Amino acid sequence: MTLLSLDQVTVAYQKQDILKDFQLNIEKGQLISLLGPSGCGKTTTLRLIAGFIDAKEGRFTFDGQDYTKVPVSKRNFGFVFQNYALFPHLSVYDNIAFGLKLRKKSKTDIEKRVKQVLEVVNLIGFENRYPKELSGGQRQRVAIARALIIEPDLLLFDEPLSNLDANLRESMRVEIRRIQQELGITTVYVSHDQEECFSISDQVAIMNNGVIEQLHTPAHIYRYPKTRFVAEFIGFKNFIAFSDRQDQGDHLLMTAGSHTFQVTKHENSEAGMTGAIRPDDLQLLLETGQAERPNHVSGTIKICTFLGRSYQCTVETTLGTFTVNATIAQPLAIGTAVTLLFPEDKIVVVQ
Amino acid sequence: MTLLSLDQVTVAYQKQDILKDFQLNIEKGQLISLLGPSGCGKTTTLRLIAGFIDAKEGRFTFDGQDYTKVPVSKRNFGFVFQNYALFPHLSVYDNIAFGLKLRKKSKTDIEKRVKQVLEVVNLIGFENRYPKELSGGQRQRVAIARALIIEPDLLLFDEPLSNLDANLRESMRVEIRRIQQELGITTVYVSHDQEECFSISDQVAIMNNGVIEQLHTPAHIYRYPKTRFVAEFIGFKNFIAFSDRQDQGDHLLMTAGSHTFQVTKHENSEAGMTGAIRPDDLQLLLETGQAERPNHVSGTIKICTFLGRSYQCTVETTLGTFTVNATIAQPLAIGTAVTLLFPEDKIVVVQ
Amino acid sequence: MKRSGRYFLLLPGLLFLSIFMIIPLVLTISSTFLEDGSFTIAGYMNFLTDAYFLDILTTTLFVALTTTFFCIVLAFPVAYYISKINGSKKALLLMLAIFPLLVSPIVRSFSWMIILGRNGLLNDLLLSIGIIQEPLTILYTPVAVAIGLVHLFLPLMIVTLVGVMENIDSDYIRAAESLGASKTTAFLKVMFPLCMPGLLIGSTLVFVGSFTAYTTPALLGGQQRVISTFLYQNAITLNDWNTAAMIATIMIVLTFVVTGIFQKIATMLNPGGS
Amino acid sequence: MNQSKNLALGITTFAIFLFLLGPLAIIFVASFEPTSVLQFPPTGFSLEWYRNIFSVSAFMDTFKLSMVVSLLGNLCALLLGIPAAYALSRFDFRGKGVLNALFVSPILIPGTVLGFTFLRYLIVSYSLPLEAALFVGHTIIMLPFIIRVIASSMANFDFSIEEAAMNLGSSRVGAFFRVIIPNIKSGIIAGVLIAFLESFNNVDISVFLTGPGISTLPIQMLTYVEHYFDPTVAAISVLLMIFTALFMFVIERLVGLSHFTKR
Amino acid sequence: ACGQSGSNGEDAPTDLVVSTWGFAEDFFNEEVYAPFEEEHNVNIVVDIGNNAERLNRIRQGTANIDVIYLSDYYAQQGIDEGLFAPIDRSNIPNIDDLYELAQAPLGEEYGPAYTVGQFGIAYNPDEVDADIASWADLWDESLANNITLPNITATTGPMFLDAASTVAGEESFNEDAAFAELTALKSNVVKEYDRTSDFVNMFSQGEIVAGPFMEMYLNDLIAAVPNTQFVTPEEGAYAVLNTVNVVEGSDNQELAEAFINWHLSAEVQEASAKAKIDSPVNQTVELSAEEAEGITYGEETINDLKLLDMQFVNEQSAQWIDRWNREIAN
Ligand SMILES: Nc1ncnc2c1ncn2[C@@H]1O[C@H](COP(=O)(O)OP(=O)(O)OP(=O)(O)O)[C@@H](O)[C@H]1O
Ligand SMILES: Nc1ncnc2c1ncn2[C@@H]1O[C@H](COP(=O)(O)OP(=O)(O)OP(=O)(O)O)[C@@H](O)[C@H]1O
Ligand SMILES: NCCCCNCCCN
Ligand SMILES: [Mg+2]
Ligand SMILES: [Mg+2]
Repeated sequence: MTLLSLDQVTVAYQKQDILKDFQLNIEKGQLISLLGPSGCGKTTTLRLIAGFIDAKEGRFTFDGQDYTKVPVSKRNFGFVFQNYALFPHLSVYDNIAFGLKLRKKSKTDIEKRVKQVLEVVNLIGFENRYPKELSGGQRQRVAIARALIIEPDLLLFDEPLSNLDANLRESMRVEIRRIQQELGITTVYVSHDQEECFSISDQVAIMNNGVIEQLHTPAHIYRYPKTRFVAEFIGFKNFIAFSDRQDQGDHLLMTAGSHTFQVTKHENSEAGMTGAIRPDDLQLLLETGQAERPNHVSGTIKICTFLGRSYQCTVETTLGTFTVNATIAQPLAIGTAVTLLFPEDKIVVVQ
Repeated sequence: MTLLSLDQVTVAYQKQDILKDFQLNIEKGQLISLLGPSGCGKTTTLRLIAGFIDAKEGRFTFDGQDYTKVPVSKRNFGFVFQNYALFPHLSVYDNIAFGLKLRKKSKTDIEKRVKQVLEVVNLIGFENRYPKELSGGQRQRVAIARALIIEPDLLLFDEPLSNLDANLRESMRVEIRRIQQELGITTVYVSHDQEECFSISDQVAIMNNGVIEQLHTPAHIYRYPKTRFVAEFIGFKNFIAFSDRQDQGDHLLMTAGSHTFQVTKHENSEAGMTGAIRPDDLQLLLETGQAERPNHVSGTIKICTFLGRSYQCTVETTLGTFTVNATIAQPLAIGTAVTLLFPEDKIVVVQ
Repeated sequence: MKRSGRYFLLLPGLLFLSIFMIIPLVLTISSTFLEDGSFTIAGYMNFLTDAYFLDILTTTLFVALTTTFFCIVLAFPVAYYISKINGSKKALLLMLAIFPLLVSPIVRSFSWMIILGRNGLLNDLLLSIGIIQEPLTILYTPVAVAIGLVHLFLPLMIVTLVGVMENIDSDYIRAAESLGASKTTAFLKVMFPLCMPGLLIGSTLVFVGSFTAYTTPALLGGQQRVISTFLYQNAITLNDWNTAAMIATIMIVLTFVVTGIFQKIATMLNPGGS
Repeated sequence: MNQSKNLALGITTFAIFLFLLGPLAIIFVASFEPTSVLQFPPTGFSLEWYRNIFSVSAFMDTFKLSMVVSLLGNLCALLLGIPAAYALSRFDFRGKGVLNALFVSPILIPGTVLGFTFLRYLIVSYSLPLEAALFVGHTIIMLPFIIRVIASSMANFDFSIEEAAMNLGSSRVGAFFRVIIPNIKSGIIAGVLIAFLESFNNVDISVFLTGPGISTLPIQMLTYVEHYFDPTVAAISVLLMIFTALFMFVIERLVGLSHFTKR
Repeated sequence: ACGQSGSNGEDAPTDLVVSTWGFAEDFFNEEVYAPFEEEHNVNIVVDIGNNAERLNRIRQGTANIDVIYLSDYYAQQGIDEGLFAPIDRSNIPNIDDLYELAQAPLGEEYGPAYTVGQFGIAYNPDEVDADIASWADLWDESLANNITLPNITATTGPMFLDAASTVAGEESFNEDAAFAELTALKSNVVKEYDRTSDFVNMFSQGEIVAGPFMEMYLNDLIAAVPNTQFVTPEEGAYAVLNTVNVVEGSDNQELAEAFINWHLSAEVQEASAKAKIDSPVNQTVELSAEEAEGITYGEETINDLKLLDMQFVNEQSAQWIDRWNREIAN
């Protein structure tokens, strides 16, 4: 069941359109992420949904009702701000109780529910602290608690983890997902961190320049980016510009220079003439002389840097420069001749 | 040849010691990273070397000379600040030329060298812009150029990339490494990003609480963390507390509960009783019933989240909970019985 | 919020200012351009070609600019020092810096008479330690006026400068030093230009204050007139409001010109600033 | 840090503070002079002139009026200034620069000119009673300080807490009172204080707006020194200093004085 | 003042607004205002300020002032501008007891002087080489950088200008000669003074040792410099007349006249003199030598005082101020 839909929405700051004919439908209970480069309009979308900004054109429907003109304070959406936006002059307790007090709940009711939600975010005992006396992660959780307690019909997260270090970030995202699923709250989650979005979402929308380029499950997007932009954004570092394309049943035969490539077909493969492959999927062969065979390209090492798990090597070929993550014991010397193997089920044809 | 050495240095803010009996030697021409959690004293070390703060005790020797009392302006060390600290009132040109002007170089000389260094950082054409008119990456490069142009005897970087997004970060660190090697400048690099430190450094120092816990090449540290802290910090998520240990030639035989583990020995394995293994190195076997064999532990799936490349699964066993990154096509249902294999060359015994 | 709401918030203040100040001021000023119902600038020409008036004007300007200059020079170290320290000492020093603002200018001038006079404390001191043989003549000279005015306005400048300096990242200074600048050079080449916004406000307050000061020049100055005396003479003693309004207009225009020049200088010294 | 440079800076600062506070100390000491001639060092110790303050009823009367005008004007300037400061620092809109300049202009116009214009229009043309004109005039000179100080306390303000409040069900006006005002409280206090001093010490505008039975303390002091040269005004200044020191002490206890610097 | 003039004097007292300088307020409250308020069921409201400020308030009509005290110089301006109501002398019988020069200094239609002061020279004999006896002595080289002058805008400014003309040897006032003479005096002048307190101030601090001075403030000088001498210059001292007038449009003309009459009464005049606040102009006041110390008293003294033609002074003042500014004050 579609809970929320943005229909042909246009948003502009001053004269410039930020979102243009924007389209988005969200199912009840789902967590959907908006992922995209800085400035693509993620926050704008969220703020539009929250009601902080008005659309120039288009309709915003929520639960079957037209919400376009409903004021912020009447929407009952929880918003977790990137910078938390905790009220500095109020204690943790009062921050969390803020929404309930406005709803004129009884004192005992408020106390009970604050206690419940404090348990959920694991902050029992912090009631009387002020925001500045909390660590980043604790603040974060207060912000989430404050949004949760009003039992929102929709939860909106704007890069809630961007200020945390890697470890805290990971544990927080597990927490958010847990709470969201436990309470079954439909959620829109904004981040520019790929891994974060992928690990937390039911659906991911990849945005570019005010437009959603692809909307699908994380695993699908990870494997089958639709466009070059999406591919590049999610870590496909290597691209091949094909000059010819032949459809051969369950696979495609692509040509680039004197090289041919066999590529497994999938639903996105319709129209594109660009091949994309991840550095992790590209294989580095130390044997040479295989360049004649399909999906093989010969080249020379330009530089190798240690990545931890593997070495990242830049390889120069006649089709351009490729980046490959190779699990090798020692870095290869600059100039070493190598062969790159492009596994057919790992090359993706994108638009 | 040791260029720089910190000998038994103690630094204190107010009454609290931040660095205590700190020891560090750096070879000429090397790039050494300081890596550690927030608040461990990385910046403090850098600021001490730069001369922004004084040591309470200990000696700082540089190039054979006692530098403990040499004022900042006489050290000729380049410092690249985390926040760039570009002079907002000066153009790119004047920012970069600042140090040379102080050295009373001739106008034509300055012009020539600014041009050279602008080429190095790839900013030709930006001379007349002001810092606020530059993107993050461009500012970064101006900051590097400004430090480079004085031909410093030592380059100090304080988390220079922390404000950039993943893509820019990666290209910048390649750039920094290239420049550093090209010019052969000894460099101390501070970051809390593991991958960054590993990919850029000749040596990595892992710091904890004002002390260097391990100092070695990136590959070595990656494989053989010395202490549990280091292991945890660089991504060993799984730990086993052994109850018994037997030395058997080139390997160790360790016991934990009813399980035995065969572990390849290496130089750090001396004293520890804790085993560590990365989620990537742990193997997830769907067969069960192998738990009797060494290095095998049976368990059940608690949760699986999609990571992109793989699924990260949490597995509950009698030895505790383990995290494993499994390359599987579909997430495993909660409760699925599985076996964990701990490859003997991947378990590390740490202190 | 709807756009119009923003103006609505400004409206009460705007109306108040317009009705009670702007309109009266515009009427006052415009009347000086009218003679028998037609436009004229003859009155202004008289002033601007009168060597005596120009002399008063330049003297006043000179005193005001000198005062501004010394306020800047003296406020900088104090503000720098205050912005560098922390806690209760900072609060105390700020308190002490603001304190003189609360003492009536008349009383402060009296004190300076006691200090600077022929038989004043300063002369006594200098004579007794033998630096001078004859008492210095300071009181009733422009020097005394400048001292009094600096004393009057220094707190404003200090407070304003502490405000900007607190927000200047000390990494700029460190960066300069790491590039080879001595503390003084770092201060002159980096700190000073970055203080421009505060300096601008401070200088404007001090300049306007000393340009229009009345009590202090009257009490500490000698025979030389300043422009506010002149304005007062015309308005109050001679009851010549038209002339007074002309002098006022010239003062306002000059104030705007000088603060505009301050702005220009600030932009020149800190072109990257906002 | 370089110790000797720091020391030099400390000494310079000390010397400048001596310059600032020395004259006040002289006034303090001289106010206890027993004879009717203010001099330093004093010839003895007497509280004669402090007694005189309370025996001349005009000092007390004008002190009261000064307090009333400065406080009421302050209140009015706050009511006008807070919304304006909020709009000027919260939003970007056309004409903001001009409006900014307009609200600061009372600082830039010579006091004598303002006073004379007020006399001519507020009293003569608008026929406002003297008290009302005095109050309006003081409100106008306080307004720029109120707006400046409060706007700058909002300059680095994170307005997302306002959105957060609305998101949690607060109206815009409600959000302003519930979360904006409490968080700029110290800015408001600083603004109020500075504006108060500006008004309480004002002479050049008040002198035009006083009349029968209506005068302010600084005007009364000026009138007094036209005819007397005894230490009474010094004594008044000392009392005001003590009064202010106590006041500042309280402010420091309440919000901390560093807020004064946020101009 | 208020609208309902004192018809039924029993209940609400009438407001009588008196504009005055603001010295000795306590004396006036107790000895002058209170008895009058009592007797006439009046509430006196005072307007305080210097001559110029208060005259301006009347000009602007911003205060409903009934009675105004002004020095003759400013009073003449008020008269010229029609700001004062003609008085009914029959309502002020005490005028007849005044010295002649105080009775109608600015014409029969307008108010009398309620006090007279002598404008002469004060000096510190300890610091002055030769005794000062004449205006001309102020030009003595030994006084270089040691005297002060009243500003031309002060009440006594024009008097000193007249004195300068006399020093220049002119029989009747000669403006050019006076200014030339003043220019020659500049090297002796430390600074001119706007208010008497400035003089007292400079004198007590030792910044000046002599200068033209109003005798009525002599006690203040003596408090600072006990040896202070006041002299009536050989060429003659000037009369400083402080007048009292009824303001045009006053609703309380009769009350105002009654008030003026009260201030001229021997009772008030004597009390003022004894308190050393104002020199008496009422001839019936008798003072002992001690009581007369520091005030201007005695028929002989008063009748010798020179008087300026205030109408002439007013006509010339703008020009004098301009010349003074340009030639003397720089
Ligand atoms: N108040 C504003 N006025 C004008 N343009 C704006 C304003 N706010 C945002 N923009 C522009 O709108 C575009 C979208 O902004 P938005 O904040 O939605 O980006 P985002 O996707 O959230 O980026 P980030 O990841 O950097 O937060 C950007 O190009 C931005 O410059
Ligand atoms: N000025 C100071 N006064 C008191 N303690 C300080 C000060 N500066 C830093 N510290 C403390 O010193 C310790 C080390 O700080 P340092 O800045 O060196 O950490 P870091 O390793 O650079 O951390 P991060 O990664 O967060 O930048 C921290 O615990 C910090 O709280
Ligand atoms: N000591 C009292 C002197 C009285 C002064 N009279 C006022 C005259 C103002 N010009
Ligand atoms: Mg955003
Ligand atoms: Mg740091």
